[in-house]
Amino acid sequence: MNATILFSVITLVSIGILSAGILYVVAQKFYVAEDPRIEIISEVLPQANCGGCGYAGCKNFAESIVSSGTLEGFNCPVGGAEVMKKIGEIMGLEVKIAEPMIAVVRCNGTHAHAPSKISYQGVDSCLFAHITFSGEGGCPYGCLGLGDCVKSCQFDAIHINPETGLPEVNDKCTACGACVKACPRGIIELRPRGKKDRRIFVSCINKEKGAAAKKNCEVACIGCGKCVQVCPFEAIKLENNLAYIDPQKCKLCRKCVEVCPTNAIHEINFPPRKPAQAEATEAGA
Amino acid sequence: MEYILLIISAILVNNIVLTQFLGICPFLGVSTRISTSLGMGAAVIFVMALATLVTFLINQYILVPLNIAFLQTISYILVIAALVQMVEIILKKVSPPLYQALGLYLPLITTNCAVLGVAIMVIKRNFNLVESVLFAISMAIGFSLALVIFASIREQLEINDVPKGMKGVPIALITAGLLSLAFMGFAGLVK
Amino acid sequence: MNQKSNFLKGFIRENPVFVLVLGMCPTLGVSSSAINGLGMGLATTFVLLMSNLIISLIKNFIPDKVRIPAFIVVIATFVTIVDLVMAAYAPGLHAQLGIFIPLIVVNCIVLGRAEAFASRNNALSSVIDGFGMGLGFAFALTLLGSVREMLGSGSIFGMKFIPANADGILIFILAPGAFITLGFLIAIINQLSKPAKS
Amino acid sequence: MAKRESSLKNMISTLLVITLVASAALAGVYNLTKEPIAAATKKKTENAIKEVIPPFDRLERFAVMPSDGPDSLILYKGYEGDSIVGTAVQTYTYKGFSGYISIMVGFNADGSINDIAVLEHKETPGLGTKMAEPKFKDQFKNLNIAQLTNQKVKVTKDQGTIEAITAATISSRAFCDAVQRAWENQKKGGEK
Amino acid sequence: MQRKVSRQGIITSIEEKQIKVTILSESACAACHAKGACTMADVSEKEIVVKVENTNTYKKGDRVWVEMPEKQGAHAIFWAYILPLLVLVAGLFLLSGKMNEGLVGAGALLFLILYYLILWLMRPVMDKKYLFSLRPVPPEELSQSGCSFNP
Amino acid sequence: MKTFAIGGVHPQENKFSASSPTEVLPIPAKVFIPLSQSLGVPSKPLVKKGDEVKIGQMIAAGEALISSNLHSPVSGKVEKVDDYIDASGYRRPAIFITVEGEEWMPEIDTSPDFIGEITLEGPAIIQKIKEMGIVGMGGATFPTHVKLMIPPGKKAEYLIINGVECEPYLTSDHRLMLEKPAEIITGIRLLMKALGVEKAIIGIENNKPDAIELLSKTAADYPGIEVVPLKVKYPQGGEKQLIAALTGREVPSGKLPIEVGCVVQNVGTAFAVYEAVQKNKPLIERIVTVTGSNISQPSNFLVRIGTPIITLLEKAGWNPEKAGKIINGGPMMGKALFSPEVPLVKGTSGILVLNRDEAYREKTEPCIRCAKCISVCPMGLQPYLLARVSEIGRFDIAENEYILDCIECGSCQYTCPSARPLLDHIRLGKYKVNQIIRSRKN
Amino acid sequence: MNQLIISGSPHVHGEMSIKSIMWGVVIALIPAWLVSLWYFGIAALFVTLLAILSCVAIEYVIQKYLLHQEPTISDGSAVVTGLLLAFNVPSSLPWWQVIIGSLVAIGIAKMSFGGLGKNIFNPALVARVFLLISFPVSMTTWPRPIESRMAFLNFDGITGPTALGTLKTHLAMGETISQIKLPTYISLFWGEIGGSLGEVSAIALILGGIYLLYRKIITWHIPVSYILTSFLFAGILWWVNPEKYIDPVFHILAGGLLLGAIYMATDMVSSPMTPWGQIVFGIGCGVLTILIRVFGAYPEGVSFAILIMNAFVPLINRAFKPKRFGEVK
Ligand SMILES: Cc1cc2nc3c(=O)[nH]c(=O)nc-3n(C[C@H](O)[C@H](O)[C@H](O)COP(=O)(O)O)c2cc1C
Ligand SMILES: Cc1cc2nc3c(=O)[nH]c(=O)nc-3n(C[C@H](O)[C@H](O)[C@H](O)COP(=O)(O)O)c2cc1C
Ligand SMILES: Cc1cc2nc3c(=O)[nH]c(=O)nc-3n(C[C@H](O)[C@H](O)[C@H](O)COP(=O)(O)O)c2cc1C
Ligand SMILES: Cc1cc2nc3c(=O)[nH]c(=O)nc-3n(C[C@H](O)[C@H](O)[C@H](O)CO)c2cc1C
Ligand code: SF4
Ligand code: SF4
Ligand code: SF4
Ligand code: SF4
Ligand code: FES
Repeated sequence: MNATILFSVITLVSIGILSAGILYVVAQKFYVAEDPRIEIISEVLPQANCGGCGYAGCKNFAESIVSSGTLEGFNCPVGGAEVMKKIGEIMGLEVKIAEPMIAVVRCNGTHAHAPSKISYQGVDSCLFAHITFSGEGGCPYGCLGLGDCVKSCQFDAIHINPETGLPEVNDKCTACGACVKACPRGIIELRPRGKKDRRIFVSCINKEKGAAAKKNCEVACIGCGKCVQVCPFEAIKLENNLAYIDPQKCKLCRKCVEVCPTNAIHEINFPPRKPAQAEATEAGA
Repeated sequence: MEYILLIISAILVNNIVLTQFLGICPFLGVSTRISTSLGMGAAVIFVMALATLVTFLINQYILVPLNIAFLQTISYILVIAALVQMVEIILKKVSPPLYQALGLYLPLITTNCAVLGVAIMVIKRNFNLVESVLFAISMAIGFSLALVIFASIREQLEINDVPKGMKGVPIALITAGLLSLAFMGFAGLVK
Repeated sequence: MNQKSNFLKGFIRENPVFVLVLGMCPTLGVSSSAINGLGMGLATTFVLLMSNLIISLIKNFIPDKVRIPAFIVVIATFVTIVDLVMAAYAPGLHAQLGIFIPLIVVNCIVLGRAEAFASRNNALSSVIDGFGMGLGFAFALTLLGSVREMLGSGSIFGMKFIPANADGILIFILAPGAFITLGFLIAIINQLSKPAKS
Repeated sequence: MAKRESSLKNMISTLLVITLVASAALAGVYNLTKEPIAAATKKKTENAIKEVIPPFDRLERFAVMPSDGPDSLILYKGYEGDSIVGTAVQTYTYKGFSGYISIMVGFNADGSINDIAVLEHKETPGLGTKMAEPKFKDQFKNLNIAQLTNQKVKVTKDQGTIEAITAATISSRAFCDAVQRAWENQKKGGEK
Repeated sequence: MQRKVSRQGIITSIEEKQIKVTILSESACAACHAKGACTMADVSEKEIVVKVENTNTYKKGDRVWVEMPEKQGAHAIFWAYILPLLVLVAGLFLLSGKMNEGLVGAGALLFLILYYLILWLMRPVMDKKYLFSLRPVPPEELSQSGCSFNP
Repeated sequence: MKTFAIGGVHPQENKFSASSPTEVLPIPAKVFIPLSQSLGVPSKPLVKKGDEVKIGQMIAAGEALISSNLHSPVSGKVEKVDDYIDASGYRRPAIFITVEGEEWMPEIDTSPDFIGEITLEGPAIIQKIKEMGIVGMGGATFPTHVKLMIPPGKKAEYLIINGVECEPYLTSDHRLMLEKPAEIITGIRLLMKALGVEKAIIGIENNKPDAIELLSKTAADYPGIEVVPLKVKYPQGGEKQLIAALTGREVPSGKLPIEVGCVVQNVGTAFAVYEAVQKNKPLIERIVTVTGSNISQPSNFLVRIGTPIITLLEKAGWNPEKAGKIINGGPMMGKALFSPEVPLVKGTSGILVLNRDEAYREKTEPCIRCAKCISVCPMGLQPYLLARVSEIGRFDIAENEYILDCIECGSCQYTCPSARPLLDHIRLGKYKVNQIIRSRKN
Repeated sequence: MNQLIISGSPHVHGEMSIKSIMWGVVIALIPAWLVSLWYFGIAALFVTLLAILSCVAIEYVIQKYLLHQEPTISDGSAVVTGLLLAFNVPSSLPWWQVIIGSLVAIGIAKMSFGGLGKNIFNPALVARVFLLISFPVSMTTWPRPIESRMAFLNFDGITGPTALGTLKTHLAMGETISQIKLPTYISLFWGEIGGSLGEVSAIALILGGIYLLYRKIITWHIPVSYILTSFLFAGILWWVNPEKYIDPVFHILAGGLLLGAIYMATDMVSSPMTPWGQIVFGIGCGVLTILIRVFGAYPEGVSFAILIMNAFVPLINRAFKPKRFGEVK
């Protein structure tokens, strides 16, 4: 055998075994293998890191699922049922499919409905405006229109309509809830998408007394209670001069929409009514 | 004096990242915190010095005498990979609190092509042992310098809003380019 | 996975240079001309291809814990082979690429592919994957090299298209030009591939 | 097929086999390429020599230690039959813009320069690299340094005869320095 | 105010007066854009032992911030990397010229081993030097990354 | 001449009303008294709809630690206790009173006589101040009695009287110093007694030479009270800056003035203390400057608390057509009002009405890192950085860069050549950082 | 009643604006410009106008069509960049190289980072160094003053080296200072020497500097520390060996040192923000300038020195924060 080959073999084998030995010890001692399921679940997740699940990010969510060993209370709103089902398979657990939700803007104080009384100059931040004053239209509950919600949305799902000055949610919404957290006034709510994407809700959160509310905005909920009376399913509650429709109880019968004297109740994605009753407001979103 | 010129040349004139194109991945990828990049720098300096010392000896006393210099690449990479890990193990065994403090403070050091590159370069340049180690240290200092400057610039870029299309890697590369442009001013400082 | 898309992914979607931003050192270091870029790219392709092949063949013999050292040995072997062969049969190019040939060993793409793909897939897929990734890398290097060569020396693959006594914009064949060109190339490619992605 | 488990025996044997095969393969390839590499290196020099001196049928190699430089110069004397047709000198300088430059200068039997080939340098592309272009290099053709003032080859800026490369006077000067060194030492003859 | 390094971790065990917290120590590459494709990006867990007087307020599995004054980080770097480097270089310079290069190199490595021996003997001192503290992670900070920015 | 060392600006002074003597504004037909008039917890109403009240009668009690009593500034009938629209446009509770006659509480000394003799002891003085609902008149309306209760372990050395009035336009303190010097000095003596300090320093900016002279003369009889003229520089009136200017001491970050042995009170507060202690008169009226480009006769009025601001504007001759901004306070720190219908409160030292063209904010340009904001920040902060990190939501950096030290003086935004809304962003950042700190505590 | 405005305080604003600052710089540069028109004639006029126009146009195009922002060219910053770029090149520079320079300054150094205020490096200097390295020939041949007045595209025979270039070449040939024929201080002072357009006249540059200081557009810290440091460093070298190292006054007057110190190192976007930071920056620039001039390959060190220090600015800003009120150590 040729000397070069001999030396090569001896050298390399000894260096190889020695280094590999060290690498092995390291692997043995240091690389606490993380539960492979974490990685696998992470791969399934949308990696939007939006925090919609209530955890610090997708990885954190995966860790929490694996360490808790259950799917109770875990939901990735972005990935939706599909992703949760996959996670269920990985974990070998049953998933309860959460109802698909969507963000809903509960204010209808458009430029026309709630004309400006004062003009604001300052940073484009609803939070700052909220700390500074009640709003250009004067309603201390109404949308400030400076788009904190828009900035918070990672999914390009909410935009201010320049005509109305109000944000509108489109179909890209994943119900991550970022905008809900961002809005300093708590105007946005996550509601079930509803059958055929149909929803009915009170598009106002003003808790002022009727007259006061009406002074600033003609489409405010004045807390008159007519909807409560007309609702056959007891889905509407009146509290602090404000009606709220419980989406779980609401059967989408549309009776309330008709009786509201200020058109504060909105219906979305319903077929047009017969002309006789067509005075209801156009859909807001 | 010669040593000083060697050091200046390795740090400024022939900066490892900005003119030699070694260790670009960590340069572009690692954190934007200055204190961390300083720590990383210190770690890289030590590792590079140690790795160069060991590989130099291996080359000089095993590969060359046995006439098997072609095994350079393969033996170096194994030795370097092992060495880096060994430092960790030793630290952990020798001083656990120190090791823990480091763990809190620093990301792990990963072998990168800079270490291997420098180990090969010193052989190509026919340096002797002391020169080799000094060269490795200076190269690593150059690496840390570039890393720290870059981290501080990126910290500022993070606060400025860079145009969307340029965010991330593109602007980092362009900044590196301008940095390298500025460093060309050192050209000729040492022949 | 469909073998065609497996092959093609390295060109655009998972291009190691433009999208994954890996293996930056050879990318920047040897791309001062198109031919150098191509040479380096092909050398890397060979290593990728062969190491992917061998690793996918022997993956089941290797105990998990010594996986990494074993892969390193395999890769380093092929790198050395390329090094030796180039020195023998393409000495000019070998001199130009210099230190970056042995550095293929530490190119994240090679080990990364071995780990992420070859150690989990069969030989055919692995070869195709390695080939695709390698060609993607070569493509990126050649593109970068061409742009730098055109701007910097006014030539392409050594053929000058500006008057013989004129120069290009020299900086593009120097270090700053490498960074800046790649920066803009990546920005452009991000921009172009965006609509396709979303 | 199941993966082999990570027992000590398995691991050592695997690594043993892998490194064994790898080193054997490498040694094999090395043995195969040893010759071509050496040949390539030799050919490079030979080509350069052929380029710079008139045709010859036999070469002899000498080394000279110059008085003003750290490394020895290599002289290749080309013979046609028994008569020397030219001497190729592998010379160098450290005065380049980026330091080391190595060139091959070919002298005719009468001491005038026949041609020059650039072997190795690190000068700036577009500037110093122009020394390999005919526009600059050809100025040396048929130049006999013995006939120059002080017997020194210099650029015009230094009151010499060589037109420097624009904006690369440093490289040009260095080039002249290397040629000068070659000329001074080729006369010495050197030892085998 | 003293600048602190903080890193999130999970409590893995609680003993009397000390709590073990595992932190994820990512390699430099892990912060990199391309880590998904690159396996050089090691992530390893490191266990930190924190001495705590009152362990009642914590329970296993809690997410906590492990904190340490930034100065100690710099100190650790010094002891772990700078000092051994100086030892190594000093070894080289002291020995070089007196014997052949191989022995010089080996000697320098010996210096290094001696240094580690001394470090080993200093364990009691080091134990006192590096003190970590714990603080629960409030919900607001859950979304912040593992390390805080310290300009 | 003394001044503070770090930062500061010198905007146009525009003290139009400096030479107009104080006029007494007639009592309006109706007043409404907001229940939240001082810093801290709103007061609890003591009256209800239909109750008859007299001038100076306590109508709301400050029960919490930091809270103050309210007294009726008029006599008449309580119309209702209900929400009113406050200066920001939000609904807040207030007591509405319809004026009938002018009947004072009997214990109040309404004679014009000056009483210089001090009879009460320290604790009794503080008690009196608390009863009479005295709050800081310098703008922050911090209940004065709280400030006078030195926390255990601390000792007050200096009483610092703030007669700086560094805000452009405003002149109410200036007029007060010219018209009531003896009363102010007596108030200062009362405060000194309450605090148990030997030394009081009155800081007055050099643009009020008449006030400096007059007060110096009046104070000459009382060793321990010193009047110090100060170089004109905004925000010298900020208490930290004033302390630094007068004593050279710097209140440490996040600490109160008492940390360096100082208590700062406004001259108006001193006057109110005099009236409260010597004349039994609660804080029911104050001097207000009405001024600005929109006002035809810039004036100083003595006004009852609760008077709608529009009454003052009409009296001073405003031009509603051209008005762009009504500001409660000065141009640097004042608060823009939602509507002129809001009532005057204890903290209102001036009403500034700017014309529309003047009120518009300039167009914002990118920050050019000119560092002018840094050089003027009296707290030595880096406003451009604080604003930027607040804007992009890096509140961790904001906190580390001491955003909470900002006194919201507005010097940075005033100076910024790019007209950046620095203070808007910083306020937002402070709000968020406070939120985070609070959540960290529990 | 019309609508009121509501906003946070403060409600008034000082006089300074970006526009007034930028046009102030332009005004300050006018004396030096007139001098260069006097010495270099129409070519100088052409180069300045071309540089300004192309900078402004490129900024407009990038903002409008690439970034889709509202163009802000009226703020004058692109004009300053263009003017300073022109001041940094020889009047004989081919027109297309001027345009490449503008493209680099605005496109690479400024807009890539997001435009005004965001750049790390001084745009005009990035362009200058870019040109110097890319076109070393045209960037190092300098028209001679007065003689070249009427020349426009053809500068044959009327070019010569700069004072520093002469010095460097002759020193490299082994001559000593006293053997080298250099321009007199008087001609350096008034500007009758070869060099880039705007750097030649010391007096005109100083006049403009005084104006900038008076307008409070710049502070004294950077120019003074820069010039003083160069003077001291060069002085020490001169003191060590006056035959090998030229005297410090020459260093100050020759080359772009004054232009750099007064107009380019002071660019607020790319310089430190606190007085002490600025002083350190100036010192760094001074040391590097002399280092590169004396020991480096380039005869001219100002551009590189400022660019290198630009890279350190974020670090300097961290190290030298303003002293906070009531800071507890
Ligand atoms: C980036 C750069 C690279 C250079 N490279 C070289 C070179 O390779 N050779 C050279 O002689 N001069 C080079 N120079 C130019 C020298 O610095 C110096 O200016 C020139 O040699 C002076 O010669 P001149 O008198 O012909 O202009 C380079 C300049 C720059 C800016
Ligand atoms: C920026 C700034 C400017 C101020 N200017 C004045 C002023 O000019 N006059 C004044 O009396 N108080 C001024 N103050 C309020 C003082 O800081 C301090 O609160 C007051 O003097 C305390 O006295 P008081 O409690 O009696 O109001 C200012 C506060 C700030 C933050
Ligand atoms: C919670 C709290 C407690 C305070 N306690 C004291 C105190 O004990 N003594 C004091 O002199 N001032 C006290 N202050 C008042 C402040 O020092 C300061 O005078 C007040 O906020 C108004 O200052 P300004 O007008 O400068 O803003 C306190 C303030 C706050 C918010
Ligand atoms: C005092 C001063 C100096 C300036 N110097 C430069 C300069 O050297 N180069 C430049 O491109 N712009 C300069 N500018 C203009 C402006 O700051 C520059 O375009 C920005 O760097 C672009 O973001 C200067 C502006 C001022 C106010
Ligand atoms: S609209 Fe709101 S809930 Fe929907 S995706 Fe956007 S941020 Fe999330
Ligand atoms: S919904 Fe809320 S966050 Fe969105 S614009 Fe309106 S006020 Fe702002
Ligand atoms: S508002 Fe705050 S940051 Fe701005 S100058 Fe005043 S104290 Fe400084
Ligand atoms: S004053 Fe304005 S432009 Fe200047 S640094 Fe501050 S924020 Fe930026
Ligand atoms: S560091 Fe990644 S290729 Fe060099």
